[in-house]
Amino acid sequence: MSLLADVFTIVAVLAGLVFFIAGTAGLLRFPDTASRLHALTKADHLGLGLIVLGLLPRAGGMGGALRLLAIWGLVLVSSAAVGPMVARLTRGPEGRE
Amino acid sequence: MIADLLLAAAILAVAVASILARRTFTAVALFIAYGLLLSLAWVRLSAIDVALTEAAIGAGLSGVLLLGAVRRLASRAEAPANPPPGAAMTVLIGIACACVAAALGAVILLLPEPAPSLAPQVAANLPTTGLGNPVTGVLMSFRALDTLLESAVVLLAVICVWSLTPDGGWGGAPGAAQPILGDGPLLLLARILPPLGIVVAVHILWVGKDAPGGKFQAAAILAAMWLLPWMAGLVAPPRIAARWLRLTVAVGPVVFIAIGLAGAVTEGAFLAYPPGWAMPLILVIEIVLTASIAVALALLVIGPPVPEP
Amino acid sequence: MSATLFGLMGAALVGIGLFGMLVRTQVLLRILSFNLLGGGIFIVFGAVARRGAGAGFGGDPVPQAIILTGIVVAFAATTLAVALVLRLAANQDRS
Amino acid sequence: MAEFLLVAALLVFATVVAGLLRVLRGPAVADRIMAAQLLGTGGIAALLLLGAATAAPALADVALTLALLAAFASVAMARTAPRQEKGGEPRE
Amino acid sequence: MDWGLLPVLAVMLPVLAMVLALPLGARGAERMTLAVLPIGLALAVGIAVVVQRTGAPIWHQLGHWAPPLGIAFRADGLSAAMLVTTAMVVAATAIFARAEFGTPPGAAERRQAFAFWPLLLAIWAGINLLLVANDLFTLYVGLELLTFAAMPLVCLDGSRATLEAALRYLMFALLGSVLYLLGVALIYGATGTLDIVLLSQRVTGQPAVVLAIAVMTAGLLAKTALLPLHLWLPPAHAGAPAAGSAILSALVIKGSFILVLRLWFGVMAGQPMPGAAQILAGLGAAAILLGSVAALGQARLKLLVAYSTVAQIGYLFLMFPLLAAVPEASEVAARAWTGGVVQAVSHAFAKAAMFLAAGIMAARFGHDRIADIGGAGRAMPVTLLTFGLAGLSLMGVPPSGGFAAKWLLLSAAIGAGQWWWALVILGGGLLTGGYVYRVLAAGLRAGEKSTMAPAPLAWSRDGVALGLALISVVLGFLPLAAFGLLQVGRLDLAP
Repeated sequence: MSLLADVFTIVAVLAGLVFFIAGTAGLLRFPDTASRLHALTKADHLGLGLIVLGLLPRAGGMGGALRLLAIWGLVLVSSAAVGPMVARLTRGPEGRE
Repeated sequence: MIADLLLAAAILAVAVASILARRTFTAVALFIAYGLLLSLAWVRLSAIDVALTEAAIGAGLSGVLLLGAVRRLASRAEAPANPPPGAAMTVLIGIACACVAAALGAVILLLPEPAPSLAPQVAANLPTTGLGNPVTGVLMSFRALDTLLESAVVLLAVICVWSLTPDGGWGGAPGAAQPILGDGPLLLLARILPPLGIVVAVHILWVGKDAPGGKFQAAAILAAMWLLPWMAGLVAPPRIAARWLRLTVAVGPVVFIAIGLAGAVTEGAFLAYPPGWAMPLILVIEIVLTASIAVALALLVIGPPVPEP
Repeated sequence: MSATLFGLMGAALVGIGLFGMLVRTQVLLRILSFNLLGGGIFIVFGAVARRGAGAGFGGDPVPQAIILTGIVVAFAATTLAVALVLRLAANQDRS
Repeated sequence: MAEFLLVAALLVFATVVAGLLRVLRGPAVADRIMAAQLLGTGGIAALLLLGAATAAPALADVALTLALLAAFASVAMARTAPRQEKGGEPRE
Repeated sequence: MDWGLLPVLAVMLPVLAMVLALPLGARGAERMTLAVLPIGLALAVGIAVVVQRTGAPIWHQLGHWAPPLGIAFRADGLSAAMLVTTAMVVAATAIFARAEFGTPPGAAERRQAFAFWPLLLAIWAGINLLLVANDLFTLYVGLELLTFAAMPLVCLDGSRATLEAALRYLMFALLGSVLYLLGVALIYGATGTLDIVLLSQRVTGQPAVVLAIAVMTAGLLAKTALLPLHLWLPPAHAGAPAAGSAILSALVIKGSFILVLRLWFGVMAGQPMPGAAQILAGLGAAAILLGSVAALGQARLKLLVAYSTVAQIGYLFLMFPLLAAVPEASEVAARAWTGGVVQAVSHAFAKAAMFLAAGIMAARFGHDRIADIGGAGRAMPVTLLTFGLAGLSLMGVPPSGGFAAKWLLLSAAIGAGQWWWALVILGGGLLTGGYVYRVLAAGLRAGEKSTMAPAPLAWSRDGVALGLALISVVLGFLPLAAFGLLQVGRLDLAP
């Protein structure tokens, strides 16, 4: 059981890592701001989500797990709110690109 | 170790970029990143309580305060400031600052080994306070006077900020009118985040007696949760003449002083808690102080009233 | 070890903040430099606290508590400075 | 297991620092905001991993606070970002 | 009988009053301040009496926690003398300020009135804290209390010039504060305590402590406005309302000065630094001469008084090399110490009186151009007399407090074999005479009455200012034995 949990953690955290690396790479390499925004949100949503998922079995009870999920939720909500605001900055006559 | 090196390098890079930035917005954006990284550094220094404070105040409230200033100053031409120092002077100042940093670094390397520490004394005396978190023990018992005076300083800062009210604004609601963006994302966040934040703040306050956390961190979070709907134009702050607002800011220090004086009467020393009463009294002080400091911090960020043009 | 590393970083931050305070002319950037400088000093103090780890604590709690108090006071000072700058700007607008 | 989590924390943090280059370089204001956001998220992830590795649940509280305040700060940033006229922001 | 609570109450009384001033509002705060003043004065006098009688400092451990874990209050002779001075000057300015910042019954709260009373109380609290706290970080909080309260006093009228002065002052003061804090961190790192008495035993010249004292002194000098860090002072002190200027010049800068004394002769009691002390006194001498010359050249009365402060601060630093040069227990050291402290006290009274007198004149003339104050001698003789008496004390003309101070410093300088400081003291006295005479001569000239406002704001204002000036003179009549109080608890005397 514990082995299974460990394997689960390792797989999920590794997957999360991949998304983080991909997101950062996108942020650095993509040519324009709009596509960088897309890359970033992937890292935000999935990278952290997978890591949270992987850590859930090790959270030590309901409280810890809830806290982890709350963190993920917070990041999702804030990124959902900030994303459009940032996107608006990149559009129209006032932004670059 | 690698992580620490990376972290230190990143912090220094952000700091340098921040003071060299040409635009104030960039500088402040970098400053917020600085605050985030600094709170990671505090974790690495095993100062979790400080990390919480840095995250809440250093990155959060300070950043928002400076951003607000950038926004309000952006509409006008920068005041004709003193001319910047010439190139030679800049180099000279740079060398002087480098010398200061170098001397400081040398002295840090020369600090005595083993390091003098009060940790054993704190550990020995912590049980009498009934607290599990040593930092809270220091803040609320061993060095309670500093905490008390600091709450008075925060209140004084509110008075000072209000004293800068321009003519015609006295008594009105504090802060400049916020631009109504009228768009979904911000409003959504301003509605969802505060209830969550309040739960988190109560949690941080409550765990503070045994684990990292406590009133300052909780108060900073609460202040942020008030500022967010204010920025979104959802709530208007109360007028500064409002009696309840002023009472809320004052009640924390007043209760603290009253309990301190009670200790002077019953125990013969200011801020001494009667045996067995330390923990409940500390809890009472923490709760009222959280309310007072939260309101005060928010008022400090909001600023003085601005009369309508 | 990390205490020393961060202590040295704090020393460097003090130099950087000092430089910014003396060289930048925009007041807002000076205030920001003041905060960088303050952060450096707190980190130096934090390194001192870390060196004093013992009795089951990861750091000496006394300086940690002092840093906490100091951060709040420094924040209050920052708000004062910002309020003053904004007030000055408002005055210049009117005249 | 703890070692694995520590290494993972380090890696996440390393990517975040790489992302930091974007904050430093800009050029557009939006890039800086996004990078700052990534810094927040990455910092949170690193903290969670570190907390799990060292069995320090208090780190999750730091992460929680960071998540709340980072959201707050990035909203303020997005709102304050200068909307300059044509020509955009000078590269720095 | 345990007198330990006296210093605690002396600090907490103004703190509590300041906190309550916020919900009470301007009118309530004004009445409460006036009610609290006699209590605070009584506490200060009580502390002085106890210290004098017992010949030992008053101790109190807060919360029964002994240093280094806890914080102790320690009121020695220096604290007692300055506590009484502070309480008297604060009381005088409070009475003086009623005409300007009072809120009549039924009137709406005004911004200036709302701010003034808590700021006054905060300065009182901050100074008292700086005088009795024995912990370097608690002293830092006291410093910040002073800085925060002093800044809005400078720009209470809200004009652009005063706002700029306030900003400049704030930048200096904040830099000073963080430098001080840096020193606190280093000292804790080297010694594991922040208690001054413990430090005086533990400090053995560790490099961290030496660097700490250097940066702390630099920071505190910026706050004390010792030349060349004085640039912020004249515009700030000249732009504040008269009551504010009086408090700022008489008391606030003394707060950081006392802290320098605590560092040099408390923390570093066992480690005299004669070389550095010569530099400090050299800066002081430069301040005396350059500040006085600058005062001579001022066209505006309040700026003249402000530059006079720059000069008088210089005298305070002449005691450093004298104390470093002779054995601590010697007669010369006692004279130097007493001279320095009496200078701080007598300057506080004289300068408060001067600023109040200048304020009265400025209020009646509607300006403070020295060239145009002709007729003041006839229209307000008491005010001019106040200015003159305070001037006598600043010059060091016998018999006055200023004379006692300068005489003690002079004889100590000669006793320590450093006669050059004696020349500076004499030269400074002559220059001071010059600028005081300028004002008196201008005021005694005939002038047009029509330019003056018909009546003063309140007669009590003249009375208060004159009272302060008289005290600064009467200090010179005190028998030398009375100054024995100042020797009580000198840490550099401890075995």
